[in-house]
Amino acid sequence: MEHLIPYIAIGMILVFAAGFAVVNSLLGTLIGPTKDNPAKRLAYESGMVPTGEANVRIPIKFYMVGLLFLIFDIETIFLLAWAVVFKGNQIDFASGNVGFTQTQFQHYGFFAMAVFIGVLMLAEIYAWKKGGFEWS
Amino acid sequence: MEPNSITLINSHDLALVAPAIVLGVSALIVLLVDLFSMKLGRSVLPLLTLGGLGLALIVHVTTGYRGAEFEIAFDGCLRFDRMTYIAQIVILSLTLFLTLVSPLYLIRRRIPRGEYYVLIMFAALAMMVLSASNELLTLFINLELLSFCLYILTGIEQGNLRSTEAAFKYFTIGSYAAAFLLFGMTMVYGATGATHFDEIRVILASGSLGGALGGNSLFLAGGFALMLVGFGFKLTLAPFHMYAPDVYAGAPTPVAGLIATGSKVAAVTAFFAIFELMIAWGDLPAGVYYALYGVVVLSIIFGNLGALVQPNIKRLLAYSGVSHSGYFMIPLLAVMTSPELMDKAELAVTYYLLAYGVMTVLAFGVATTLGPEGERDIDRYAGLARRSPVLAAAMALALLSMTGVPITVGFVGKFRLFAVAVDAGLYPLAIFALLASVASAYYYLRVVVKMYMEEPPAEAEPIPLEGSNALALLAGVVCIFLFAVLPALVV
Amino acid sequence: MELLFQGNLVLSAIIFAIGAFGFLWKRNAIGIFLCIELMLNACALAFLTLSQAMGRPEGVAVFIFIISVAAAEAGIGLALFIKIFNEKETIDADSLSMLRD
Amino acid sequence: MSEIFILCIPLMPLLAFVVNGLFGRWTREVGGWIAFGAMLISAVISLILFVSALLGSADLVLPVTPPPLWDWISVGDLSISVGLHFDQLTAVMCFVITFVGSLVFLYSIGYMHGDPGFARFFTYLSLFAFAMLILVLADSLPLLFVGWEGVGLCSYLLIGYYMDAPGAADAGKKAFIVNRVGDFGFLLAMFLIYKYTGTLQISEISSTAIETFQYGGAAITVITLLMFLGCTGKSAQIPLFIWLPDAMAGPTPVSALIHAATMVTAGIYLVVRTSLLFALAPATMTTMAVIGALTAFVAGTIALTQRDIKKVLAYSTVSQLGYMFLACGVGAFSMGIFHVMTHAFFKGCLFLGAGAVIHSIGGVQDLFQMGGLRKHIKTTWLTFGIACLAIAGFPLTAGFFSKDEILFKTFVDAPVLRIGAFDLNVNILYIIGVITAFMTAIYSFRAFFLCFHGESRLPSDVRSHVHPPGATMKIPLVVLAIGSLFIGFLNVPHGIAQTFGMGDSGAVFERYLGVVTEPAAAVIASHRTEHEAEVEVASADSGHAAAHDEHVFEEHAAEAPQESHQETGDVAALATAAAAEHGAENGSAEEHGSAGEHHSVALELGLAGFSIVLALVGIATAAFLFLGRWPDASSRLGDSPWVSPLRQFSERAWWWDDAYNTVFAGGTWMVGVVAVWFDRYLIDGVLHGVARTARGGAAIIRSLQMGQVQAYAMIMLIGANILLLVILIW
Repeated sequence: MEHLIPYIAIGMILVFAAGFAVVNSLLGTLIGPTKDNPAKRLAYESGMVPTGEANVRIPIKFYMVGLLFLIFDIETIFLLAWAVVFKGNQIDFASGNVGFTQTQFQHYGFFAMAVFIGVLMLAEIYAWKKGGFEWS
Repeated sequence: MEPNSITLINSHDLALVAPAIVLGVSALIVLLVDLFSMKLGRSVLPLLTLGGLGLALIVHVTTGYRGAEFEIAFDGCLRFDRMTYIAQIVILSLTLFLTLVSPLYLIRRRIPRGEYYVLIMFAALAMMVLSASNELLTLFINLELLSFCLYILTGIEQGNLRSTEAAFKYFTIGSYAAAFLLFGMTMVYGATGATHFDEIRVILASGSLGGALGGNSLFLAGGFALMLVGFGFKLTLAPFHMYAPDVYAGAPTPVAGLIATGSKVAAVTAFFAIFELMIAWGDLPAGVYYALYGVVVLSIIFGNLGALVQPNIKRLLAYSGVSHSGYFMIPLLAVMTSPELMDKAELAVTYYLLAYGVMTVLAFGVATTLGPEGERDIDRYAGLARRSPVLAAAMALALLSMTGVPITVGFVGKFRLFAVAVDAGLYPLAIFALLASVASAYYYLRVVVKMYMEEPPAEAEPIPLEGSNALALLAGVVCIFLFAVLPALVV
Repeated sequence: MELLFQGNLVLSAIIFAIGAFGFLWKRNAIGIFLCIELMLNACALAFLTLSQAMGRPEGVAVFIFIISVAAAEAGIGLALFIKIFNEKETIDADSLSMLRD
Repeated sequence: MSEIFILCIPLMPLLAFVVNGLFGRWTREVGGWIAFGAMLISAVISLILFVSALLGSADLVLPVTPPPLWDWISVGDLSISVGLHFDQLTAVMCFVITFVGSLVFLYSIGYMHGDPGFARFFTYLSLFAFAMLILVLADSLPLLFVGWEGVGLCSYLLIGYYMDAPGAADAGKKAFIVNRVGDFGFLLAMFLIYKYTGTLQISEISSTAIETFQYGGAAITVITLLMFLGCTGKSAQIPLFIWLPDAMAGPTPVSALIHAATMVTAGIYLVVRTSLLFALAPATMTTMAVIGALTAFVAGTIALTQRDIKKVLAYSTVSQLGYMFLACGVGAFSMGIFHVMTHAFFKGCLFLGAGAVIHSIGGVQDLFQMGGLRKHIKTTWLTFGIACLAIAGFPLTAGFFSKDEILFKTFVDAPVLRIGAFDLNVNILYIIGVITAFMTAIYSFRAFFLCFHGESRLPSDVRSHVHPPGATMKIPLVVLAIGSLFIGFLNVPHGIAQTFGMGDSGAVFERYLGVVTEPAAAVIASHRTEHEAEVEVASADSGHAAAHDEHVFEEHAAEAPQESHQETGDVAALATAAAAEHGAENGSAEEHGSAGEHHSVALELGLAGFSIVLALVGIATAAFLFLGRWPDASSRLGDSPWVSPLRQFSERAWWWDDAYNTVFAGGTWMVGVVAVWFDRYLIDGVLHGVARTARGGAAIIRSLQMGQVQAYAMIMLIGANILLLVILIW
């Protein structure tokens, strides 16, 4: 059971958060006055009268930017994983089990990431030249 | 892994993937040239692509696999053996062929050429690595890379609803199938605790599955079943083939050709590696055999019946591809009943990879060369022999080869496939497959009859033939005969 | 831990099933696509869980790649849906049935 | 040296094919001469080789096997090389193919003159000759199959040669597909042979067959039945004969060469080439004999009532092919091949003659629209008449010697047919053969008389424009007619030879081909005598049913009191003795020889005489029906369905139909009608039924293809679930 100890905190937060939300909304409905009028049923109670439909169409531009963001963003996950092991501190180079030195390892890591970033750069150049970043 | 064997990178590994690297670099070069050059550069694109593919082919033949039983690269992620070697040559040649026949088609259909060539090369790259995959993740990544390239290529035509719809179907069903494949991989990983095929094979052969799910062999069996579903999609095995006719019909013809040939060749090679894992497992449930048997029979039935009354040439080729996929799997069934036939089965499948690739791509090549006329109803092929004897001859040859007429690769290929089945004593299957291939003559001949024995439509004119197209078609025709007369050149 | 392991696997199976069946019921292309993402992520979850359970690192690597593959798939999918919408003014899957026998 | 010549035989037509195929646009009419020249060279080589083989020349040691050209397919222990094999059988076939072929080529130069596709025609024709020669020269079954499919393909291309003709394309397709059904059998047989013997070289198969296969075992029976299925496709036998009559849509020289003289005999060639396998499977032999006889009979009855001159000849070809299979089925393999050879001559001559007739009257093929052509085209009349005599079996013509010998062999060696529990002791195959021979005489002379004699019924505009064929068409006719007259003397039956003071010089051909068919004949002979002895024993020992097993037989032999002299167990001695006894008991045939070596001269002469009488009566019947002057029959016009299109012709044309209705109202006509009905409704019906089922299935599959992604995904999911279930439950 001791594996579960780290999860106890998470569990407590979950329980607490859920409880907080439930209790508060229950309190509101129980204590608050319940007078209904049409103005309360509007989307915004700030006095602005909503126009048009609720399903607003988002312009395609947003999707385009969203797409580009998504793709380039997700590549950082590789950078993260790479950065963790880049220095090679976890590897016991002295043991003789590996056929290379720490420096070689770092050079190799740098080179590999350079290729990766380079290809990514090309993709970015492509998107840029094709007008993917222009807002119009 | 043994101590001292860990290296970062070495020339041996690089030499084995050199063709793929060449392909990748030239794809990027094509991309840049397309981006930064004005009018002049556009016409260079096909040449650059051809150059890249040609160089990759040369590099592959000169530095690749050296006839050893097999070679391992990148810590066992890639495995190069005879089948892979030939499949890769076939893949590169098919791509080269399609690049040769497509320039005029692209201009006519206003397909963005830069992207087209780049994606074609990336697809070829993905197929090359896919066919050599020896690890679950490598296999999955390359399968997805290949699929992505093909999704985009399918819908690359602007303002063509058919093309867009085809891309939509291909994309959704493809992703759906990929998810099944991935879930199957999950189970295999869970049962064995390894992703390298070499490790998995050792674990399976030892009989004790070490993974977290290893206690229950149902997970492993289920995993293989789901992977069969995923590959069933790529190989257009019934009942996972439904998308194929629609996608082929909607996609630009050369792309349909690539989907039908290159991607299938790569997938068959990759599936064969999975299959080797399956039969390495001593406790393989008999159900796998029956399931595969059912899939094969169903594919042959669906493929042949679907093609029987099909008016559209590309859909016809799609259905014929379904039945050919069924034929592909026959030697695997034979190996399951009598494992000593493994070597023969591998040779038969390898040869059929080439045979199937050559004859199918030739048919698609003719359809591409014909342009808009070539991808519609078979009726448009009426009297083609009068309008363009070369095209008609090439098409007739491709179809006769699919029928299995001697001195074509199709005959030798089917002969070897069925011979393995008979060797294993699978008489009902052999008889059924033979009958089906006899019946297939009906719909293949329909096209030949149209081309040779009917009058062309009144308004039809002779069809001019581009130099590059003629060259490619001629090469295809030569291959159909050459490898049939001298199969020893292959295996 | 054993509990978590089994629970996670069951959860991933459930998510996968939801995706697989949702794919059949959804009519909107985005909905269909979301179901596919569900299926992929179910696999990712299973890989992570198994990796943890067996103490082997491959599962994590697979997880990272699944995430990026899913992202790339999203990119292609959304681009494709935009194209469909531009040409057809709808992304209802039923309306895309022109290619048939 | 002879090896190079042998290689040249198929190489010359290949060369012609390449030249005509590549440069056809420029060679045009010269292309025909090139093809003919190439064929002539092959023919000369073949003739020299055949004659020296026949004379037993010391320079030619048969079989000749040139070194294999290259390894074709070699996988594991299966190694197939592209190699040729030339023995006595090949020599005959090569001779027939190249000799008749070159004559047909020469004829075609005249026949196809002015045709826009002249070069294309000769390209296909040369390719055909090449494929056919590969078929007969191949030393392995796969290579033989290459030729087998090659000739089918060329036949298909040539049937559909006239694009504009209605039904030509369909006929071509039908021929190809029906042949594919046969090929299926052949291929499967090939796989099985490989499975059992581990080789596909024909010589190796033959050398291992006896050890590998048990006599009459299931394996060999299935293999040979499948091979025979292939033969029924290629050689147009029941149930796959329907394509041949339709194939007449092609140009007439094609019909002569491919659909009469060479390609359709490929089935007989295959049977004789693998005769040892067939000999080991008595059930197949019986099937073959029965199918052959039935086909001969059915096709003969249909030929009696056909109006299209080419259809008459087509059905006649089917009928004659039936004779050849009958011969093979009763074990007279060399007689099958001999009939192939004589048939090539007289049927080639008939077809070319018909072509000359059609050519000279501008494309009319209806016999009822011909008549009286004798005056206009004398050469054709004469040669056609000679060929008719030959096919009808007129004494001393080629057909007489070959067909009569087949009938004789059938009379002597026909298997005892068993229906249920009891044997048919009547030799039904012989009776069918004789009736067919009688019909052969009638239908051939019916065509002859309708075409060349009587009043001219040609349309008046054609009648004035009858143009006789040119020299290129006449020479082949004359050569073939001479052949039809004299080629039969190659195999004068023993009995006749002895009677007419030729001593032992008879049966030259049979002895010549004996080298090839010897092993098969030996197997048949040993088992046949064994069987007969066994039957004797069984009948003697009345308590026992007929015994089949050898061991049982030996027991009986020991037990049977009458057979005490057979204790040695020597099968041969036993056989002869039993045969002698059997013969004596029968009384009618004094010596019932097993291998046909010492049969009675009297019996042979008697049967020959009977055949002659039959042929003469048949000719007379035809003359009586179609040559005589009949009363005006215009009153009976009424009900015949083909009246209206013929109304513009003279009244006299009608009484042919009348003759049919009165004379053939009974038996023959009905049989003919039934046969046609059988062909049209039952066979076609089965085919259509299959087609309908397939179409139904296709409709279901297409209805699944609704175009909706989710429907496809649903099917995928269901499929995946079934797959999972199957795997997990099993």
